[in-house]
Amino acid sequence: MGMLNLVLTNISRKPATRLYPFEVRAPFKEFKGRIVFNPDNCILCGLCQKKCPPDAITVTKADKTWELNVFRCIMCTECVNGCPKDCISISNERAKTGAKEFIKIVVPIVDKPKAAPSK
Amino acid sequence: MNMNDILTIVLVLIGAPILGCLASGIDRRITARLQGRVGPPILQPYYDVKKLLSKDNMIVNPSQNFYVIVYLVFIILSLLMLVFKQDFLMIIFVYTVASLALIVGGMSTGSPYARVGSSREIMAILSYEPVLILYALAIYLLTGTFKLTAVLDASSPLLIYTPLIFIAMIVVLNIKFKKSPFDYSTSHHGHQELVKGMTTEYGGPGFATIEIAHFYEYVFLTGLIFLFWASTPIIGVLIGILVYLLIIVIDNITARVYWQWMLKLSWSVLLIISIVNIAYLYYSQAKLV
Amino acid sequence: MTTVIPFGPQHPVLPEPVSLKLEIDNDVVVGVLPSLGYVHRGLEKFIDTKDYNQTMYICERICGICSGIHGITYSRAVEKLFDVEVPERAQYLRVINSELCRIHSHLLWLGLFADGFGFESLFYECWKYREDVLDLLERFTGNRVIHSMSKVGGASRDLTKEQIDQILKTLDDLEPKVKNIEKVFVNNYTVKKRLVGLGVMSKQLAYEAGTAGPTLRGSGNAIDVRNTADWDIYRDLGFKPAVAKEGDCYGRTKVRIDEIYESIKLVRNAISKLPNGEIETRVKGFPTGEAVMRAEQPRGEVVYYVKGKGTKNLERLKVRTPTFANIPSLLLMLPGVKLADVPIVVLTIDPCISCTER
Amino acid sequence: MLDNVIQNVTDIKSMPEVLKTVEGLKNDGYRYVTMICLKANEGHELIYIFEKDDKLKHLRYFVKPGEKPKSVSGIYLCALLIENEYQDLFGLTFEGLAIDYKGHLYLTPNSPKTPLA
Amino acid sequence: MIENTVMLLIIVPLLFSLLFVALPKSLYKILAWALFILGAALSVNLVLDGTGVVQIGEPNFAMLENVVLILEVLVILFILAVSAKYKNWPTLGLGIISAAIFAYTFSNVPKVEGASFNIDQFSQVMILIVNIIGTAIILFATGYMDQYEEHRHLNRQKTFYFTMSFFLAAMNGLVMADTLGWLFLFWELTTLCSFVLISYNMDEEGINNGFRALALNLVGGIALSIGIILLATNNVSTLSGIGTYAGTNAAALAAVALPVALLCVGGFAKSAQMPFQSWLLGAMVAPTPVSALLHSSTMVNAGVFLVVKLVPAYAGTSLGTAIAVYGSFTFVMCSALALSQRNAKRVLAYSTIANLGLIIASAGIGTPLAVAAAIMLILFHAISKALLFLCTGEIEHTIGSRDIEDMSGLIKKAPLLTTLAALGMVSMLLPPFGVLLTKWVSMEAASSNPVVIVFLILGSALTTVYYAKWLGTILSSSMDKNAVPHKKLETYFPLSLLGLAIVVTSIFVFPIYDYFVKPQVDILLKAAPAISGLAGEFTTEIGAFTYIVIFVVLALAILIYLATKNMFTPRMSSYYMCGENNLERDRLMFRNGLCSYEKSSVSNIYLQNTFGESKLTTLGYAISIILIAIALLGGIGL
Amino acid sequence: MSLAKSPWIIHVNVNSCNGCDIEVVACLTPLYDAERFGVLNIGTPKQADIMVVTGSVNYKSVNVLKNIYNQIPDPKVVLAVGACASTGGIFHDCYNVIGGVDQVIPVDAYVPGCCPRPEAILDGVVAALSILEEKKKGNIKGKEVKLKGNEVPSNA
Ligand code: NFV
Ligand code: SF4
Ligand code: SF4
Ligand code: SF4
Repeated sequence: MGMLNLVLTNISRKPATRLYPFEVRAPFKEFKGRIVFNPDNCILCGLCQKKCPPDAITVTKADKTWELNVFRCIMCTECVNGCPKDCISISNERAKTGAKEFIKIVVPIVDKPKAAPSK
Repeated sequence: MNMNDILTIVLVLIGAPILGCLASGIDRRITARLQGRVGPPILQPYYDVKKLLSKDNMIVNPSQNFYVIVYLVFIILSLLMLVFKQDFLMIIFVYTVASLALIVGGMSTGSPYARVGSSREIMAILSYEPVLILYALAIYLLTGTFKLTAVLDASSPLLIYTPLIFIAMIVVLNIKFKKSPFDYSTSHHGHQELVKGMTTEYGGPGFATIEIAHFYEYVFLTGLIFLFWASTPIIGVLIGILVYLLIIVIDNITARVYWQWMLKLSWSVLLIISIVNIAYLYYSQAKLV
Repeated sequence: MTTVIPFGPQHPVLPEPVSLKLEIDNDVVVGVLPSLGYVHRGLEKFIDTKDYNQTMYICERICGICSGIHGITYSRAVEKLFDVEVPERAQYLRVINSELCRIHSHLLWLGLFADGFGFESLFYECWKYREDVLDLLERFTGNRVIHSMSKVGGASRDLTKEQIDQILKTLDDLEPKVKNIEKVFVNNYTVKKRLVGLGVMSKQLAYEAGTAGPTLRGSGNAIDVRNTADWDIYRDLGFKPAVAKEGDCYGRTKVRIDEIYESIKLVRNAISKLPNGEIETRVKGFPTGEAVMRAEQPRGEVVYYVKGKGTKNLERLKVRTPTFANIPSLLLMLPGVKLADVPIVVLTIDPCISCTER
Repeated sequence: MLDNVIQNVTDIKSMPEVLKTVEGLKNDGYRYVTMICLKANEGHELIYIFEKDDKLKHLRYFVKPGEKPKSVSGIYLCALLIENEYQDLFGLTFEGLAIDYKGHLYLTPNSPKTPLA
Repeated sequence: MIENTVMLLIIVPLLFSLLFVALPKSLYKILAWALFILGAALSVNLVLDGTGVVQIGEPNFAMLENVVLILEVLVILFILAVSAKYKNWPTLGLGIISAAIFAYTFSNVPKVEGASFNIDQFSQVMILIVNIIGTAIILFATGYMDQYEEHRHLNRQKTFYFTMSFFLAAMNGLVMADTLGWLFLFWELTTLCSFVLISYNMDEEGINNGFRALALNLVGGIALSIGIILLATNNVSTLSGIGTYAGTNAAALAAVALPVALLCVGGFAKSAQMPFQSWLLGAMVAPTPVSALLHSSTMVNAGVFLVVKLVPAYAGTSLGTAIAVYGSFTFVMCSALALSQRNAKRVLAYSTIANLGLIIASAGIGTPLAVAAAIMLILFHAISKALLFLCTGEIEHTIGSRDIEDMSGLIKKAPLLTTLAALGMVSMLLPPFGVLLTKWVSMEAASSNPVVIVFLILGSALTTVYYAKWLGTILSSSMDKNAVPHKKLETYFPLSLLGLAIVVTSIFVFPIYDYFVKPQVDILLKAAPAISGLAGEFTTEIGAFTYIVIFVVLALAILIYLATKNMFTPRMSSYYMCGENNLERDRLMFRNGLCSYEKSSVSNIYLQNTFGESKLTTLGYAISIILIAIALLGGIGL
Repeated sequence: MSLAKSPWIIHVNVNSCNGCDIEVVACLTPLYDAERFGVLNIGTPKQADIMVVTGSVNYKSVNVLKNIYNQIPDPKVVLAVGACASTGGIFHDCYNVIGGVDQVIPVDAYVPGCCPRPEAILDGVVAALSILEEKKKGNIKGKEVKLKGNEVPSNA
């Protein structure tokens, strides 16, 4: 009879279903959704690459690129904590589903204009 | 065979699957609601069948689809015989052909899961067939003939003479719908030890045939319940719907049990109450008028 | 002629690649041969290339269901190598995380178990309640199932006041809901028909077979690592192991349901006693020595063995997971049950193959 | 090596003695927890872990290269998985296993052989 | 005309039995074909000759009567000798009793003047069965026995064919004889043939089972002869006379009740009804053609033939009810017993007993409808069962086993054989085939008796189950294709003939009913059932069996299948084995934990615990003996 | 449209840590209720349209993956769920790991995350639907992937 009660309560109430994708629940602010990289301060030190457990980040000094394999990242935030320049942050938005092409984010690091000393 | 009959046949051929499809859609919808979900659209079974028909015909045995066709046509035949008020005993035998065709179809694929499922389904026959025939016997005793004409023409309902058989028939329907607690030979979703049981190796059009046959079967089985109050069709239909709903609820409040348990239940409880009912009919000499 | 059928690895009853070869005679199982290796990744070798901090993430991914406690136990094992004392607040946070994990794992199991005996709506009911716990965990740690809350030296996330209130509120809601499903598991006729007297192990047998967790406690052995000297927080929180005498599937189910209540109680107590302060001590240097650390996972006792040799990598990491200890008991329980009972018996040890094979 | 971290270790020299001790432990009501295998000086080191009343007890045995240790699965059935595992991973051969997977517990013919050895 | 046919029907098989002895093995095939053609021609001829009574008067009678006498003495001597030789004391005892009764009859019972053969429609049906199916079976045997003997290192084919054709003669005599004394002789002769053929292998098992058959049939024979003696005191000496006599008045009806009951007990023993069923099961050690000929389609039918012929003497009486209950009890009991069997021949044996029980039950009910059902069931059952037995024999030669479980995948190995076997099984339990039609008729007829109908309902559900298991097993495609059997004409001709006969008789069921059954029921009960056969329906007063529609639908299903077969790009695939199989290897193999491939297999459910043979048999003995006692006591008039 | 309205999935766990599996199962439970789109978790590949793979592939499960893939009738779509299935994830250079699922069978869509949220998996299923439709229209068949070399153990 326990179950009868339960199912009858269920049918008398609104379904518990979250109607995703028609109604999207706002993600919790604590949620570790995806890595956001801000190339501005990056010094290509490669610390993030070294810290990343699944080797999702590749920093190539020669080409001056910072590359993230989104489909390998496990959202552990090691890189976020490890970056000396706080270039990497985490957003509570999910990485998008996709086909193979979207798998990597390659960010070229533009040379910054030489700072104060030259002045 | 006159124009009218042909029209009826066409109507049944087209109408029954629509009804059955709706019924199964509603079933899924209600089940979902009972589980606190939204559930699929009502027409989901139709989409499913349409999709299955558009898929490749993957088979393990060249003749496996023959059996499901036999299953389909014999289900249709038994439904038609019901509609044409034929001999009830005969309807049951024809219906057995259909059930057996599905079982043999399952076994013919040779897959171990299908074979275990089929042998469990054979045991299901052992448990529901006697009840069905006793139901037929009750009709004979009440009307003096096995032809359904008498039941359908009578002015008083069958149910008042056969309450116990009615109860037994609800369980039989539960078995035939393959719903929990009796979904041991194949379950609607595949979460059981036998994967999809009898239908494990069926896919695409073959499986679509089985689904369509299920639609007819739904109507046929509900028709058997309808007979209990055929004197006032509206009540008969209502009872049919109620029993259907009851079965859906039972499906959701019970775990799957063993076929052994079902066999025990049917040969002890169901058979006994049906026989008691029959005995009452013998000795009271009640007649349906 | 007996029936020989494969059960798994890809089998709809279990989302996991449990694989058994079943020999059946007259609908009764007479022989079983488990087949393993479908989830063997080789994580114990992996530590060669990852440092001991990164290894925490690997240990968490031994299994996605019990990952939180894996991470915590690993951290504690390495802390033992370093001989550091973790701040008390971090310890309490770890307990809260562990127990929330346990609730989610047990609800998950109850659901899968219900599905195992064909009770779909009960399955859905359990998983519906579980989502509440997952929401809590998500807000607490930032992820639904793999939490990465612990790290060597402490915790990486702290609880805010708001989150604490949320946790307490959700648990208050959850308790009556669990009571509801408990009624079904304990009283429903068909459920009892399936569970009572199935897969019986006597107290002695369960003990000797080396089983762990609810499988062991379901047979009347009050053995729970949360009770031990290793970690006294639990005793401070007033922990009592849940035990059932039956020794069958029914008993093991009851143990798990009781553990949900126990965990709810522990979380509440831990929150009420939650001390203020730091959540992390900085760990410096490289691990040396060897240590054994045990902890109670939802499925039973996990044993971590770590050995460091003074480099940033560990030299050896060995995890003995509860399912690893419980699988041999299947060899004892399965013979003699019906084919239809195989999924149930397999599920009552709450098998976790990814834990087993790592 | 900081032996103080794991306590209660008994070193055992010969295989028969291991079996005898294990037998004795079983009679004393110990539970088999697990066995650790380590590479050491060309051979392997086995650490058997037992438990009773929340106390762990460790037996340490050194397997010389080429030696075939005896299985304790005859005494504790539950030892069979871990022993099979070490057959796979370290290439050891245990004699007298209750179920011998012959190195195919985890690994198949196409996977790397004895990865931890 | 008819006299000649009757005589030829007895003499031709006798002649052939001598020919089989005289001619070498190499000619057996030709002989069998000749016998088949002659038998078929003669039996058809008999049907064309119409019905009638053949009186044998002086001077032939005296001569023949002496022959009969000598033969009876020989029979008894043979029994005594053989049972003494094998030291089988129970049989010896029964033989001595028989001898005593014979001596008593010889000295005390008044002699009859002349004898008669009564050819009615029922006899015609039986003659058709015996001489078409029976000779077809002998034909089949010529393709079967070589391999059979080879396996068992035997060389007794002369005995075999001699006995088989001798049996045909005896059986022909049995179904035509009207004089009870002659009938008794033929009766005992068939028993002897059965004994010889059961012990054909000459091993211990065969001989023991042969003696069991002999002993139990002697019990039946003794009951029969006592019945005959009792009837003689009422001046009844012919089979047809019993009905006539019983029909005169109520007192006469009561007077013949006990002898009729005794005759029925004789029939029960011959038909291996409970509690005599064990001899038929034992008889399964004989070569399969023997089982097909004697133990399913002809000799065991002699028992029910007798019981049905006696219908006028008990229809509507309490004896009739007792017989009906008894028959239906055997039906349900043996169907239940068949459930736990996995030896195909034992399944068939139980199924045979069950169906004979159904015939007896129908006869016991005694309404015109029921009696019609009984007669039709004899015909349809004989055809289907003969086919099934022969198929089992051939299957055994193909796969080397008669275990149902070993037959899985047979359809891949021997498609035609499997199809025929499947047809046989389907015809036993599904519409639109004859057996089901008659089962349906008897159910409708039995619905006036609550006990009988409940038994029939349970029995028919059980029947479905055990045949469905077997059917599914042979049709499952799990064996790989190898060892396609060599197709021999003399093997497949009888099989196909029987298969064809099933379909044809089922389609033409109404003409058959109209021509053979209806007049016969009229003769027996002076009333014919109100059955019409319009529009492909078999309509009784309480229902209708629409067999033509079902044939049409079946044909439709085949058509749809053929039409849609290639519509949806068929693609062969491997089995779902949880992902652990490999298409290139045996399709039923899967990889096990030890990383090697292993074959999966599935066996059916046999419910040995619930429907175990020993438990049920004991129960069956008890209840059936009680029922027989009731029938006899009812006969005495208590 | 018919395929898009009734995608039946078969869930194959090849080498996953369960994290992704339980999220796949969670998709079907009331809170996410994938059955709204007609999704059924069907037991047998013979009736499936979408193969949902979780976990990286290892040397033992590669056979399973290939066999199940071959047993799904066309048109079919493979959805790789999670970091592991997509690229091998954190385990990508473990000794017993071959790599992402696409190393073995053709993959049509990927869901990132470790583990991905049920919403993400639903997105993946929806993405798979349009691919399914395309495949049906273009009559694109999946190639049969053969077991090769020592993946087939010589029988003992
Ligand atoms: N609880 C747990 Fe684990 C661990 N350790 C276990 O077998 O689940 Ni995946
Ligand atoms: S992101 Fe940060 S850690 Fe990585 S390379 Fe740039 S500066 Fe260094
Ligand atoms: S979050 Fe972790 S996995 Fe992702 S890029 Fe950063 S370190 Fe690598
Ligand atoms: S992606 Fe993450 S959660 Fe999913 S299987 Fe891999 S490790 Fe587990």
